[in-house]
Amino acid sequence: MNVVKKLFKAREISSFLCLLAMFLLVGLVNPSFLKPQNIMLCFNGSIVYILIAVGMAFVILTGEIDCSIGAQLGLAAAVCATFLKNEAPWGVAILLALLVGLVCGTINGFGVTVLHIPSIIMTLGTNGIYRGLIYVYTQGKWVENLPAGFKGLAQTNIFGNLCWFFVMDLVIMLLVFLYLRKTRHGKRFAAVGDNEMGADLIGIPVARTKMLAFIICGAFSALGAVLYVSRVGFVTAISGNGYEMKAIAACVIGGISLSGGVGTVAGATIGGIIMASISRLLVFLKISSDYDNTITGILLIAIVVIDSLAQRRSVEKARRERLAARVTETEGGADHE
Amino acid sequence: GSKETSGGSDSSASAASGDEKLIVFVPKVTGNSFFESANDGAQEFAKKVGKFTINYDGSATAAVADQVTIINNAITQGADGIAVSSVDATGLDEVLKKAQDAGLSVVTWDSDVTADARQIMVSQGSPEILGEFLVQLSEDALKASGKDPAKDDIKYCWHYSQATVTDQNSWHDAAEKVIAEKYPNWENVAPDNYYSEQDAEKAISVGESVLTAHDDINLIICNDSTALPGQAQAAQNLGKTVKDVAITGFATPNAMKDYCTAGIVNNWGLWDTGLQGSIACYMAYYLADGNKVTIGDKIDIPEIGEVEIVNNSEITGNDSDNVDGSGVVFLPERAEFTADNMNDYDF
Amino acid sequence: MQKVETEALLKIKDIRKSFGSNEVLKGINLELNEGEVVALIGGNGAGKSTLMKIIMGIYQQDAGDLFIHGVKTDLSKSSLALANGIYLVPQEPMLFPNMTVEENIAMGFNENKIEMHKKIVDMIAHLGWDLKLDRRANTLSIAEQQLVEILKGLLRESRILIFDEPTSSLSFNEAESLFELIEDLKKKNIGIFYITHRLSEVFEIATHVAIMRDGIVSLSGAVSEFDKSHLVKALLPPGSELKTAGESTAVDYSKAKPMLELKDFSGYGFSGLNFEVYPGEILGVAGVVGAGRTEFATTIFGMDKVKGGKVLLDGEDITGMGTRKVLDKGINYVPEDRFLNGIFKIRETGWNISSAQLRNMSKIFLNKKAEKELADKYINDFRIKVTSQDQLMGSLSGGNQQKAVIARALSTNPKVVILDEPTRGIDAGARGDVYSIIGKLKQQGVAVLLISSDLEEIVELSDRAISMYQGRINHTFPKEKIDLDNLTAASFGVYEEGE
Amino acid sequence: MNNFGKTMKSKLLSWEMLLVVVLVLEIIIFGQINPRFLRINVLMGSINDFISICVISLFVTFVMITGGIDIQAGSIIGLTSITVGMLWQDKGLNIWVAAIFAIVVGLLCGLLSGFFVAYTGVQPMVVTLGGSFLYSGLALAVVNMSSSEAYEGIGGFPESFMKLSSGNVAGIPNQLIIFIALIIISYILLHKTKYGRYVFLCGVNPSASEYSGIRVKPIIMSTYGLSGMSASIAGLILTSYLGSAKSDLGATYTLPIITAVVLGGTSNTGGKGGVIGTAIAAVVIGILKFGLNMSGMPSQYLDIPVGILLIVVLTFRMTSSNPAVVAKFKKLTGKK
Ligand SMILES: Nc1ncnc2c1ncn2[C@@H]1O[C@H](COP(=O)(O)OP(=O)(O)OP(=O)(O)O)[C@@H](O)[C@H]1O
Ligand SMILES: Nc1ncnc2c1ncn2[C@@H]1O[C@H](COP(=O)(O)OP(=O)(O)OP(=O)(O)O)[C@@H](O)[C@H]1O
Ligand SMILES: [Mg+2]
Ligand SMILES: [Mg+2]
Repeated sequence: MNVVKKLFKAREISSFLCLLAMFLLVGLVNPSFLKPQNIMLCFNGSIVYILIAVGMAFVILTGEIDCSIGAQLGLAAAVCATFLKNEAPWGVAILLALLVGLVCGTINGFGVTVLHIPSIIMTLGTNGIYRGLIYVYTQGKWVENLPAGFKGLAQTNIFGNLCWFFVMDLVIMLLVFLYLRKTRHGKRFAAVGDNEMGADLIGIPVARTKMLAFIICGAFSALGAVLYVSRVGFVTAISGNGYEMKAIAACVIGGISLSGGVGTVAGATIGGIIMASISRLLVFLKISSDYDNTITGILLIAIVVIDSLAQRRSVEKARRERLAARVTETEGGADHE
Repeated sequence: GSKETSGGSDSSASAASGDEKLIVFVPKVTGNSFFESANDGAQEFAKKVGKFTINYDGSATAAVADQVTIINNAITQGADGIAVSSVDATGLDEVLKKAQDAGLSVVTWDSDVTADARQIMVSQGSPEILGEFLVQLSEDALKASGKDPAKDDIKYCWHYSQATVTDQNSWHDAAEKVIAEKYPNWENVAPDNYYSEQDAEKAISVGESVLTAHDDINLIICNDSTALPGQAQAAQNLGKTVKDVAITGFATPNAMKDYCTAGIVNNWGLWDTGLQGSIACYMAYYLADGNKVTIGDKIDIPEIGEVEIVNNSEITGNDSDNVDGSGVVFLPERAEFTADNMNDYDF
Repeated sequence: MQKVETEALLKIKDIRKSFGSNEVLKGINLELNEGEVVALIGGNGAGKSTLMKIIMGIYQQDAGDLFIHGVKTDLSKSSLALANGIYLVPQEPMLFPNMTVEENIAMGFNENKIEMHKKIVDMIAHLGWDLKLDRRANTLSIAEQQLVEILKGLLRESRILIFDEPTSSLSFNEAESLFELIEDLKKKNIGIFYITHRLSEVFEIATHVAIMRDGIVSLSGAVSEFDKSHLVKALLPPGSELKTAGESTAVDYSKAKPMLELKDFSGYGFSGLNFEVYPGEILGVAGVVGAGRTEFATTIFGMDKVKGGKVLLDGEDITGMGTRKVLDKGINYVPEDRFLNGIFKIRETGWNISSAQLRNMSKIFLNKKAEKELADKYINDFRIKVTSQDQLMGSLSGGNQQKAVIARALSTNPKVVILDEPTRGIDAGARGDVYSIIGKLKQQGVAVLLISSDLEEIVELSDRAISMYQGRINHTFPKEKIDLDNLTAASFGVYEEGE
Repeated sequence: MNNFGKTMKSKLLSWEMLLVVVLVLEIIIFGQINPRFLRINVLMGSINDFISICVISLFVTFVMITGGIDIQAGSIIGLTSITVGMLWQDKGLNIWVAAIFAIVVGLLCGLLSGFFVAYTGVQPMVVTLGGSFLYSGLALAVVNMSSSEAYEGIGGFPESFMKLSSGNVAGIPNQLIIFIALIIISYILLHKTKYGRYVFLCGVNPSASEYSGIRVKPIIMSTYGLSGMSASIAGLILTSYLGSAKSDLGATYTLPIITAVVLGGTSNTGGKGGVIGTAIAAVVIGILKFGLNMSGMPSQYLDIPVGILLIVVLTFRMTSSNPAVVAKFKKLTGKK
């Protein structure tokens, strides 16, 4: 009973219900949306978003933000694709992409933790820099005609039409989830975001934890980039443009608070699936893609506002109940008169 | 003079000495294979001809305001000519007029502005021509999938970048007219069109959804160079081939070769963008060099051949657009790519 | 390994620290031995917390060294301090707001969950505190947060424990059980620093005492060597006298009309309140933490919903008005939580003082001249120690911040002032100043409602007192009945008439 | 502690001076590289290209002083632009009436987001992110309501409207006059009025502001309204400048706006800052981009130097104002 109650209180559950409701609603209008094959396509379509949302979750949990992951993803994808095209072994290309992500993440982390630049500013700045570097690196050209085998990775399915990358994402997410919730080391991220001074007081290395969060975020964007390359098959100078905002939106929809310390990567994953599915929903609803942004905006604001109000109400209710409980029923209390 | 394209002072100095002209070559958006290959072609051509240098500079996000800034900079930087593919049908008019007043030659290519704001448009064809070309591509693709465009009931839809992009929408409109006249048996299942905003991943998502939501669709026309490979990838993901659905549109040969080989796409089209870029830059140089052109002139372009200046009304359909000192140059031809000829191209 | 008996557990040698141009510690030397409780006292801003934060590795000293058992030890990070068995229970709670009480305590321990849970439950039972482990920290009151912080410290098996004003918001019982535990710890040979402003506590639990003033330790030694007056003298700057409220003039109730009147006033956390306050009267409100005093005050002030009853100000019904309206009508409130509700930390002292009165001083444009005059007036009147009114509020010492908050409340020339714990956490000198401010208010005919958990304060200042117990008024005391015993008994709900 | 307040203040003053120095340096250096850069009409003309950012960042400063952030201003530009075009062309309104309508639309958009921020306690970043999606989507919806096709843009505005960006008074370009007027207005509003003081106080400590009898929520909400309104003014200027109303104008302005505000000395945690710094910083960034471009750097690379400038300047700022970092550096150098 208690467990069930707790489950329902968990933010990711309400995000999940939101996802479910969205799918069902669209299914009501257009039943072909609910075909298992299509649901799997929705999942396949979210493999990149899930990874970047999980990476972003690390940073947001520590109370910071990373507005540069779109460009990080683009840069890592460009590097990965270039090497693949030049027939480098896949492993090398993937490792180089990861290296790019790690370096980008380290630079962000350095700026935030050592130079004390507010993360939103630091990463807005590096977003411009990394994006510029993609142009420098690719000369603005498309990287295309990648080895068919590598592209084939994203088309390797298990369970019917489900891409194995999606399963890989889920496994990664689960591991990260356990790491963040169950291990002493992993709990640090939320602790730092919850109360930096308090974390410092009990010996949690705040700066190092934040640094690590940015590096992990970079690594996840790079991993996302590898999947992107495999899934899309070509990389342009604007690859990943705007993904940072989508990842932030995914995290928020998934119940991760931007002020840090609250939320789980399971939520981020659900948010990622929602964000990746919106453009698909519209096709099935026969609504013009013009309304893509409108719907995203309304959804984002609605979910967050409703959640925030509900949260506030329950806190306020609890407070009032507790206060009311203090007051004795009879006049005078235990005082003998 | 210097051959550097990056040293502003060098270029202006060379402009003053008059031995080498500086042409600022503006794409609609940077990082798009269409425009990049136009630049490649133009740069190579400029090296061969050797009378002008090309400074390639564009907006990364296809923003009008960026293009205005770039043109303003071209003026103040002391460039001699501008060749621009406009993001907006009218948004560049003012600044291009200003450029002409400042003595720069103004050429548009690929995507036009108001006729009196520029001197020459180097066009791949009027919207009508390209609309018809798209219909022709569609016919061929349908035939390859075993349909008879003239008799069978055909369900089709459009998938391109955005509702706000000028040229793609004008081609769409023109093609719709042709279809309405010629093929009453075709049915557009999504008159609002599908857009993927030049986001490659979104192109796949939208592509997959289109194929699933309309599982009896026969034809998808993708007149955008990001949407076409995305749509093809989507078909591949769903295991659909040429036989199941006809997918065609505009994209560079390189972007589509794989899908053609895999039997997902039969044919698609484009024009020689490198050639278009070269002609645009040459025309800008030619005008900047003090030459005047009038309708009916034939100009001999080294390495390329002769082109003719025709009336603006050829592309706008409005006789009122025929103004002095302004005209259109058509590209010789558009190419349709298939498995047979795609390896002859590398862009 | 042989232990060197002669070496102190912790030796602080010539520690110096400045913040910008503000030299806070000018060479501190101090020793702590096993089984000692060293009470650290000193005025607000003397640098007590700063010194402790240096030991804990939260701040780094500019110069000087720390020795543990005679070995020079690097404590420049809190992880190093923890590794050396040092733990600080901070002055202002630093909990993780989104974690439960249990998670908060367990965070930073290495034991497994089940063991930890047992330990926590045992400790709470031992102390007899009332604390639910599954509540989220952001729903705790300050007092409860402080309990959690203390628990965190007690559960740690440290060699050196530092308590920074642990009892400032604890109830009498809670404090007593803490003292018992400290006795236990003493026996276990743990060294303890104990910071407090309550001199009686020094004699109750400390073995040694050290007084900090002007950045140095001005006096130290075993507690037995001193008495209270000694310490008070050492605390004050040379040549100054401790001020008291002075002789208060009795209120003439026969002619007076009540200024503030509560009729069956109920809200969240309190119920059925009936009392009145007269102009020129100080009404003390006694009670233990959680009695609902803050709640009724903030509800009058328009911060929470009224459930029933009436509030009359000068005969006018102001029940349920919003804060702005209430302010306009002539009530002002000095909040209990200075940091959360009182100060604008990163702005000028002048801005702080004028913030409530701006509305009346200026229509659209700021009247900087009037603002400056207002701030200057209060800085002079209240002897707020600032370099200029442009000094940032956050860089003032606690007592001076408190005076500025009171100044803000008085700037609106209210008819009624509600002071909620006005002297919590401020030093003896500043306390005297606050008392004389309250005395002045009384003379000006302002009705003062004095909420305090420091019952001595109520005894010293009030003309009349009420006591609250579990959300209700359980007693009203005329001047002559106000004494410590009566108030204490009533606060705990065990007062008997005639006792 | 004696001089703490004063040094802080003089530091802020010198911060603005430093920005001016950077600006002068930029002009000198770019003037060396390309002498045409120094022509007055060239410099003045360049303002057109970044005027929107200047105008908006002035009022986003208000938002950031309350501790918020506004990343939706860019999409309000497009919405305003297409609204004015649609009202003028399809509804046949006088262009200036349409402009006022458009400003009201911008104000309402800002207020809507501001409402959510102030009254529901959702983080400003999330609300305005949602707003940026929503308003850019609405802009497309407006296009769909209009008879013209989205891609065509709406052009052919009356001469008087076009003068907004191309005319001049006594040789001073109109848009510069608008900018200066807005600087003066925002300066007075923020630093000389009671409202401005409230904006600061709400940013420092909203709860303490409540206890001071300040209505925090309307104040916070209003700052978003102001920034929405400034975005629509920028949208009008941009529409006039381009001679064409489009729904996607301004989509890329988020980074430069926030950059200008922060570079100008406003802290992103609220309570501190000023519009003069913002104004200078916006010009510094605009001139930097313009100058680099004139020196031959292609536009797509421009974000690299701007990003680097941002980081370098902030590093300098953070290290000089953070005693802990200074101490760390001293320690490092001292040990050597
Ligand atoms: N982080 C800081 N930055 C600047 N000044 C500081 C900082 N921390 C403390 N100070 C200043 O150092 C001085 C000593 O502060 P500290 O908190 O140590 O005093 P305290 O003795 O603990 O006073 P209290 O009894 O009020 O707690 C004060 O003047 C305070 O303003
Ligand atoms: N759940 C809560 N959320 C926010 N603030 C709270 C909550 N519970 C208590 N507080 C606030 O914490 C402060 C201290 O509360 P406490 O439990 O000491 O009760 P109190 O009514 O202040 O008791 P007293 O009789 O001592 O005034 C008060 O300002 C109270 O309003
Ligand atoms: Mg202290
Ligand atoms: Mg209280």
